Amino acid sequence: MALSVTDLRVYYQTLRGEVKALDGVTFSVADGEIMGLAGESGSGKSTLAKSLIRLDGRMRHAGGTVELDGRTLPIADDRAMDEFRFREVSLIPQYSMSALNPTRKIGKMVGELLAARGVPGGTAELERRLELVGLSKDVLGRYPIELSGGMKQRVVMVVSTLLNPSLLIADEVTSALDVSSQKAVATTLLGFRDHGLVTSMMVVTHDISLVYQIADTILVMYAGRLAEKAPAEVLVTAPRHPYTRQLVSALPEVGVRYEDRRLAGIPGNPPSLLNPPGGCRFRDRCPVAFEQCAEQPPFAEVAPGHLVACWKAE
Amino acid sequence: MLKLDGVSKVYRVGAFGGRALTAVSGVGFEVGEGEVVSLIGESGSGKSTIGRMVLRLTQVSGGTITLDGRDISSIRDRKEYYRQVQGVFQDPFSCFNPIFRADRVFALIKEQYFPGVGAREWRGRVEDALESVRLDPGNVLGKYPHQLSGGQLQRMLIARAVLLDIRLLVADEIISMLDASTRIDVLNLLADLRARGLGILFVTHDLSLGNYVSDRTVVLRDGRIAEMGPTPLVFGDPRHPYTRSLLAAVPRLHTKWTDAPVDGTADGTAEERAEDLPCAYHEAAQGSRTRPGLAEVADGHFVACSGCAGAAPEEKKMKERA
Amino acid sequence: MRNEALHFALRNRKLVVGTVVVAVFLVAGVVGPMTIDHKPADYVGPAMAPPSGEFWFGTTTFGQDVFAQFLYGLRSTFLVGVLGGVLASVVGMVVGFVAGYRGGWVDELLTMVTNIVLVLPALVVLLIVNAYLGVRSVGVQALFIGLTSWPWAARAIRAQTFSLRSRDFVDLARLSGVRTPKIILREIAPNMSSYLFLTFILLFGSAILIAASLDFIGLGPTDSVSLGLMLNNAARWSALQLGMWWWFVPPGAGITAIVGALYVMNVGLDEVFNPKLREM
Amino acid sequence: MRRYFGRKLLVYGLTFFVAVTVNWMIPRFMPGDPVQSMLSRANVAQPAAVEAMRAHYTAMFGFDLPLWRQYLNFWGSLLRGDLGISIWLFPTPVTDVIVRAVPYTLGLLIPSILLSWVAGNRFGAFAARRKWLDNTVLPLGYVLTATPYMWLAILLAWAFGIIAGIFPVAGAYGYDLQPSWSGEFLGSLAQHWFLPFASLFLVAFGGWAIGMRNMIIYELEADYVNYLRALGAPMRLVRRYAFRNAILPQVTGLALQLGVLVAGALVTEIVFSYPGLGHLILQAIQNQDFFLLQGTFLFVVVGVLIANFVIDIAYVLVDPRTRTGMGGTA
Repeated sequence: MALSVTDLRVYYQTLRGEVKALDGVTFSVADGEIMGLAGESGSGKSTLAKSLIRLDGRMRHAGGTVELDGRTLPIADDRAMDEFRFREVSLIPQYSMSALNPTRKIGKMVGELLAARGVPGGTAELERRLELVGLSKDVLGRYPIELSGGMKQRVVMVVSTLLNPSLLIADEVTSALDVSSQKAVATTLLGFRDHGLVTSMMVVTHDISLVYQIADTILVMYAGRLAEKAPAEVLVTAPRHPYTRQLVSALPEVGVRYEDRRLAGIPGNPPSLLNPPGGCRFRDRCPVAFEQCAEQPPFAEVAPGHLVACWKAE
Repeated sequence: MLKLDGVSKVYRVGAFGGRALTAVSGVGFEVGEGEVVSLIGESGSGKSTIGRMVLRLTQVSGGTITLDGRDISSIRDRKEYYRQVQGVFQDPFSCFNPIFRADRVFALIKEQYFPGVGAREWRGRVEDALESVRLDPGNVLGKYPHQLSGGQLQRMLIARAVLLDIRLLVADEIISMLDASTRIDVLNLLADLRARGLGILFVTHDLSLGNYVSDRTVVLRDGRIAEMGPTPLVFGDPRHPYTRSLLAAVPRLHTKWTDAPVDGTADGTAEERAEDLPCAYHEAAQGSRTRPGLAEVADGHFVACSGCAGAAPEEKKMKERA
Repeated sequence: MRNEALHFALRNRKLVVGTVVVAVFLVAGVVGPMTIDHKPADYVGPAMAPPSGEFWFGTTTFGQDVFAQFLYGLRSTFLVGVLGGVLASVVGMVVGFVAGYRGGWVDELLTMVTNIVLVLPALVVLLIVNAYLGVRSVGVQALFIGLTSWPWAARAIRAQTFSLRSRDFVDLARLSGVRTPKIILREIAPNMSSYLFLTFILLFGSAILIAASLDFIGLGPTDSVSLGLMLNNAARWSALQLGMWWWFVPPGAGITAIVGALYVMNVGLDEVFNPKLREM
Repeated sequence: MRRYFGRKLLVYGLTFFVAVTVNWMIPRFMPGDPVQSMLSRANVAQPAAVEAMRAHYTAMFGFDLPLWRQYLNFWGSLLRGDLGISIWLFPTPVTDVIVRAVPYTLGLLIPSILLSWVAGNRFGAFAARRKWLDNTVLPLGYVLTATPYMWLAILLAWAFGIIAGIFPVAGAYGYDLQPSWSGEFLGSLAQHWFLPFASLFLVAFGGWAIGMRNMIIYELEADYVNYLRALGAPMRLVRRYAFRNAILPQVTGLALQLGVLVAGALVTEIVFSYPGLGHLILQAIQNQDFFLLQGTFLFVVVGVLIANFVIDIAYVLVDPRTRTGMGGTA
C-alpha cells in the first residue's frame, strides 16, 4: 500500500471563519496505481493534493493521518516534511509555466536544487530524462523565458520526477492546454509510471474524460468529502453514487448531438463549506435522497475496489 | 445574415509596430438566422480574434464582415449594431465589475438603450429575461458577483443579451470555465435560443461541445480555415488531417486513446500519417474549388489543402501568374 | 465588501496610528493659528528664549514666537501637500488613463513625455523656475510641484489601466454602447480607487518634502511662513552654532511626522485593500 | 538590445533638448528685461564690472536677433562649453566654477547612493526574515525616508558637530589647509566628508530597506518559490533566488530615485557649507547669479541622464530576460 490517508481534515482559514475544505477523507492508493482525483471547483480535490505535499499559509491540519510506504508523513510540520518532499512525494503544479525561477538558467537551477537536497551530480540522468520527453539537453543552458509553454511544462515534469518519488501528484496539469498537448502530457504521465520513474500517481483534474484515459482508478470528491472510488472503467460505465452518475451523464461527447440526446446538468449548487449541513452533502441536489441521508453515509466498499458513500449504493 | 469574406487580422507588435503578426487570414463563412456555427481551434488559431472582430472590439485588417449585406464597419452608430449583435465571454467573473452589484449589467443596457422605460416595466422585463435563462430573479438580483456561481453569472450575461432582442450572439468559450455539472445547462440554453431564431457563433476549443450544439462547424488552424461544413460531416467524415488529429486527441468517455487504431498513438503520428493519405483539396476536381483555398468535397463541406507536397508547385504557379 | 474594508481599516494599527497623527497635525494647522493673536513674523518676545510656559517652542534670534511660526507653517505645509498632491494626481491620472486605455501611438507619445519629465530632476527644474519668480506664493509653488512630480504616478496608473482594459467587463461596457470617457470613469477608475488613493497619499508626502527643500534653499513663499522656511531661517541665522535647538527641531520633526505618518497610513491602507497582505 | 538602448538614448536626448530649451526660455519669457533686472539685483561692487557684464550679456542674449537665431546661438555657445560668466565670482566663467565644485558633489553622492543601496537591500531582505526585526526596523525605515534630508543633516551637525564636537560642520577641509595629497589634508577631507555622507546615507538607506523588504515578501509568494518549497528546497536557496529577483525592481527604483537623491545631496551640502553644486546653487540664488544657476541646472541634468544610462546598462547585465528577450527578437 503506497499511500494511505485516514480521516484527513484540512481547514482553510478565511475572514468569515474556517472553511472545511477537506472534512474526513479516508482512502488508499496502491503501488503502481494511477488514481484520478476528480471533482468540481470547491470539492476539495486541490486541498487534498496540496495537503499531501505542502500546506499553504492559510491551511490548517485539523486531524487525520497520511502514511506513505508505511511511514507517517508529518504534513502539519513544514520542516519535517522537507525530508519527504521531492524524494518520496513530489508535485507537478498547475502553474508549470511560471514554476521556474525566471533569472536562473534551468540547468543551474536544477543543479542548485539537487545540491541543496544533498543529491550529488545527476546531470547525465537529467539529460537522459529530458530526452525521454523529447527535449534536448540544450534547454539546461537556457532561461525559462526562452522556452515555449509546452517545453516549460515538460521541464517541470522531468524535474519533479527526477528523484523517482514514490508518489507523484499532478495538479490540474492539463487544464490550460489544447487537446493535442493534453494528450501528449497525459501519455507522458503514463510513461513515467510505466518506466518505473514514479511508483504511484494522483492525477487531480476536473475533466473525467481526460483522466479516464490514463487512470487505473478514479476517486470523485464532492463538497470536501469522498463520493466514490472505483476502477476507471467501472466508474465511467457503472457509477453507483447519484452524483457521479449525474456528472458522467452530463458530459457531452463527440458524437452526441443536441437534437439526438439532450443532456442535463445537476440542478442546484454545492453547499457552503463554512458551516456545512450535517449528513450527506449531496442530499439537497440528490434525486434519490431519503430520511437516512440526514446521517453521513460511510465510504464503504460495495464491490472489490469500488467504494461509495451513499446509503442507496448497493 | 452574418457573412465573413476574406477576413484577416494583422497585429503590429514591438516598439512602434515594428513587426507584423498575422492572427487571422482570409477567413470566410456565414452564420444564418437560427443557426449555430461553431468555430473550433486551438490557442493561437485566431478563433477569439474572429469573435472580437464580429463584435467590433477589434478592427478588421482585411476583407469584410457584413450583416444583412451591410459592412459592419460602415455602421456608424455602434449602438444600432450592438442592438442586433451581442457577445458573451469566457470568464464570467471577469465580465462583472467586482465592485458593483451583478445586476448592473442590466442597468447599463437600460441606461444606454431604454432610458424611457419605466422602472417597474423594466424590472418586469429583466425578470422575464432571467426566467428565460432559468434563473430565479429573487436569487440573483441585488447580489455581488462573488456571491454567485460561474454558471449563474454566465446565464445573467445571456439574459442581458436577450433583453436587447438581438439576432446574433457571439459566444466565446462561454462554458470552458464552468463546472461540468452546470455547463451542459448553459449549452442547452444556446440551443433554446437558436430555436427562437437567433444566430449563434459559438467559439470553442472543445470539439465535443461544438459537436453537441452546432449545425455547422468551422475548424481553424493558424488563422486559416482547415475544414468547414455541416457538423455531422465534419465530425463524421473529417477530410483534413488536422481535424482528424484533433478528433483523435479528444479524450472520450467510453473509448480510450489506446483503443484507437495503432497508428493514432501519441503525438504527431496523425500528422505523419497525413502524408500517406491523399490531400483532399488536391484530390478534388478543379471545379470544386469554389472558395479561395477551399475545395467542396461534399455538399457544403469544404476542406483546405493539408499542406501536402502538391501545394508547392501550385503556389509557384500562382506566384508566377501574380 | 465595503463594510469588510472598514472592519479591517479600524483594526489596522498602522492605518489608525498614521491617520491620527496626520489628523492631529491637520487640526493644529487649521485651528491653531486662530488661537494665537499675533502674526508669526511679529517680534513678540525676548530674543533667543528657550521654550517656556509663555513661548512653548521658544523664540528666534529676533524674538519671534517659534510655536506660532510652527502652527502657521503646518498650514502652508498641508496646503502645499494637498494642492501639489491633487494636481500631480490629476495629471498622472489623465496621462495614465489615456495612455493605458488608448494604447497605440497615443500611448507611445504619452509614455515618451512621461519618461522625459521623469528623468528631469524635479527639484532642480523647480529651482530655476522659482528663482526667476520674484514673488512666490504657496499656491504657485504647489502648482509647479504638481506639474513636475506626476510621472511615476502616470506610469503606475497606465500599467494598472492597461491590465484592467483587457478585462471582459470593459468589453461588455463597450458592447453596451458606453463611450470611452465614461468607461474610464465608471468602469476602470472605481476598480482602482484604492490604488488611486494610495498614489495621492504618496504624492502628497513627496510634495511636502519637495516644498520643504525648496523653502530651505531660500525659494520658499515670500508672503508666508512654512516649516521649510523656518529651517532655512534657523540655518541662516546660525541657530545651530548658537545652540537654539528649539528653532530647528520642531519644523523638521513636524515634516517627518506628517510624511512618515502618511507613509505608514499608506502601508496600512494597502493591507486593508489587499487581503493578501493582511496575514503578514 | 540595440533597439532598447536606442529608445533609451532617444528619451535622454529629448530630455536634454527639453532641459536646454527650458533653460533658454525661462529668462526670456519671464516679465521684464532680464539683463537689466539681473544686473540691478546683482551684488556687484565695481561699476566697471557692471558695464562689462552688461555688454557681455546683451551680446549673449542677442535681443536684436530673431528668436530662432537667439535659440540657435544659445545652442552654439552651449556646445562650445560657454555657459556665461559668473556674477558671484566675476569674471570666472561659469563652466570653471562648476567644474571645481563637481568633484565634491560626486564624492558625496556616489558613495552614499551605492552604499545605501547595497546596505539597504541587504538589510531589508534580512528584516523580512524575522517578525520582530520586521516590526522594529520597518517603522524606523519609514521615519528615515520621511525625514527631510536637510533636517537630518542639521540634527547630525548639531549632535556630532556642535554638542559632541567630533566632526566639523562646515566646508570640505580645514580653513587653514591648502589642497594637497598630504595625510593631514586627506584626513581633514574625510572628517568634513563624513557627516554629510552619513545623513545622505541614512535617509536613502531607510527607503531601500523598506523597498527591498516589500519586494522580498512579494517574491516569496511567487510560483517558483512555491514550486521550490514543494520540492523541499531549503529556505536558504529560496531566499537567495527571491533576493536576486527582488533586486531587479530595486535597480529600476534607483533610476527613479536619482532626482530625489541629487536633491538631497544639494540641500545637505547647503547645511554643511560643503563646496559642491548645492553650495553653488545657494550662492547663485543669494547673489542673483542666474548664469551660474542655469549652468548648474544643465550640469545636474546631464549628470542624472548619464547616471540613468549607466543604470540601464547595469539592468541589462543583471536581468537575463532583457538580454535573451532582446537578443531573440531585435
